[in-house]
Amino acid sequence: MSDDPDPEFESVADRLAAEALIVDVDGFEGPLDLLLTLSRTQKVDLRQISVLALARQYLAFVETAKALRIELAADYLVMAAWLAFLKSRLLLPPDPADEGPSGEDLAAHLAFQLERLAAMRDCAAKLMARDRLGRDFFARGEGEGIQRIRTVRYTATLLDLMQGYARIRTRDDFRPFVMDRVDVMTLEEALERMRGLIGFAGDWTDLLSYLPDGWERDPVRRRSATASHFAASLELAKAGRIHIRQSGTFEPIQIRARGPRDAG
Amino acid sequence: MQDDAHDAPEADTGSLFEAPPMAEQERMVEAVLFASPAPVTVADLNARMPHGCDAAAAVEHLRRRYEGRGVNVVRVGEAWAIRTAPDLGFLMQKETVELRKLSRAAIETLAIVAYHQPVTRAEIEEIRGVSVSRGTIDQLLELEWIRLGRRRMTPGRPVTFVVTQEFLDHFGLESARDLPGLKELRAAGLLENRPPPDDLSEEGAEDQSSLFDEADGAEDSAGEDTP
Amino acid sequence: MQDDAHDAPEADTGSLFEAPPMAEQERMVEAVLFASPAPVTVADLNARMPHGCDAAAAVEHLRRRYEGRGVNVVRVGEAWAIRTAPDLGFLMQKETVELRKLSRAAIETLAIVAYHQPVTRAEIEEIRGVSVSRGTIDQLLELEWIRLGRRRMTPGRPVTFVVTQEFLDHFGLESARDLPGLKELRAAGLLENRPPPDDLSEEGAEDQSSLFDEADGAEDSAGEDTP
Repeated sequence: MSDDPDPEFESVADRLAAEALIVDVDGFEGPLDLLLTLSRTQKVDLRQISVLALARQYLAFVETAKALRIELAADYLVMAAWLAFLKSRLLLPPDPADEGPSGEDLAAHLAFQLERLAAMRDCAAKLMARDRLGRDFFARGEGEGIQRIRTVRYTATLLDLMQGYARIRTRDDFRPFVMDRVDVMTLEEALERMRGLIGFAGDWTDLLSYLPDGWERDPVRRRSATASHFAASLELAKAGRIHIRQSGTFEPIQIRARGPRDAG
Repeated sequence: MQDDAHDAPEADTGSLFEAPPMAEQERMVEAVLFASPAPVTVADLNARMPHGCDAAAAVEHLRRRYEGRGVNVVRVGEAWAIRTAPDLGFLMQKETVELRKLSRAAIETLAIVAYHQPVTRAEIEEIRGVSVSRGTIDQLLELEWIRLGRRRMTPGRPVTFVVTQEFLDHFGLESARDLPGLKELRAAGLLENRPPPDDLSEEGAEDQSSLFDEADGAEDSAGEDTP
Repeated sequence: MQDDAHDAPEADTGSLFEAPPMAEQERMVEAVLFASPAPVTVADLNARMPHGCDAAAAVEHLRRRYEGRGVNVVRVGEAWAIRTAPDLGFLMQKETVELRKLSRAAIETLAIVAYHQPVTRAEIEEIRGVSVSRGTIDQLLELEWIRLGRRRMTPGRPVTFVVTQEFLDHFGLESARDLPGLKELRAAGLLENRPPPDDLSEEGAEDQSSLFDEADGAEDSAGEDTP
């Protein structure tokens, strides 16, 4: 093919241009892209392009690549084979026996593809050059604005805040948790009491006798005080301060201070 | 429109409660559009506003009110949004987000989806003359600029791609029909899916007529009948 | 104001370039307030706008323009923002992604910071009567409702906490001084319990007066002289 008389491709400048393209072969997005770039050298509207000349340019490109021992991807070679076929169709008189499409039809389709690709490329550039969101024009900056406003209005959070503050500031006036706990005796309180009392108890004594005055009659207070004293006596037994015993289920629980005589 | 009936309220016995006056409806639309970073559809506006409101009319009033102002009411597909006027972008260096650099393949693929939608992967490859890598499509899907449309009713039932509302919003387009140069391209026959002459399948020729008819409805009703 | 001089431009030889007309400055302020993720101060507006602009005047024009509209230009601390008109809050209901209810401990801690700022952790614990968990403080810091103030000039140099502009913004307050005092809370029936009749101490009253003296200076000159 290189011996084709090719007036469009004779000049040294064109050959140099082709070699420059070769060097940039990785920069092409496939054979169609390369063809589109080659077609620009014709300096005509894509509608008037000479597909035959383009086919020659492409084939010369592939030849140069071979001469420079540059590996071309398979689709470039497939395109080269197809263009060689197209070139022969365009150059030879049509064979009436051939059922396939004419060389002109094939050439027209290739021209259409190139024009369409060029158009899409042009559109892509126009698209990217448009005013763009986040660069030229902007959306509402405060994405959470809605949520914030709603939170204020519907969870009445400012009210919560004021109530919260009111609660704290008035707590000292009423000491509400002291009021709440008036009928509760804690383990710590019971333990504190029993530690002081246990030294006086040399013999077995009913645990219930340790309940403080005023806690024996009211059932609620009695229950709380009994529970805390029982828990406290277990603590003291664990600490080795007392002995604890019960003669049977539901029998009184008795405790006794542990003294030196228990050593054995 | 609701305010046409304001001097004959007795005649309007259809609804139990009077719809708010149009000026009030306009305020409501204004509040909602201002509060939402993303575009809001007319349907969504109507659903939020009191019964009997006409959000479409209120939006139109509002759009006119904001003409020439620092922010504008813009249409994005079937939805509406408030956006700063493009000529004031220079004030906004602080808000500017770094736009992700797209590869040439991605940019071209995006343009092809926008102008040819709904379009199959094979068609994208046919137009570009090169295979489309998985990564390119993934990147555009991830940006939410394209999404899957209906399957093509051809052998293999290939998926198609269409552009999204985010795409329209990002590029300041009211609809896919407002893409630059679309009319010229169509007139020049460059949006046709013309099959190569040696390809004797009937596939291509029949779907090109439906190209933009489908695309029109694609934004909001895409693919609900796709199994 | 810049536009007062519009009929005598020769007289204004001070600046090389004419400042944009006030209508244009108003557009600029509108766009910036809309697009900014947080309220913008007049100083910041002036810094962004072309030389010779008068942002304060433009904001004032804009504020008046939005009076009675669906959104208003409101002052938040030292800054300005566009906010939904309070009567239209009901439209925003559906926007809410997640409503997080603050724990009682967090609300009380926040209230103490708001009323007593700048306040140390030890003081918060003293006022609440219980210890304040690290998590509670962290949560409030993360919400950006409180932030660290200056260190107290006392042994150990403890950090203090003050409320942020986001806090004011969220609770719709112009300043922490807008928080109602104890008397007002009581008058509004927010104090469920009546104080015991024997508690006629002046404590409450004096407490309250000092309360707001403290709060006054808190925003910008937090706590350097408070032992």
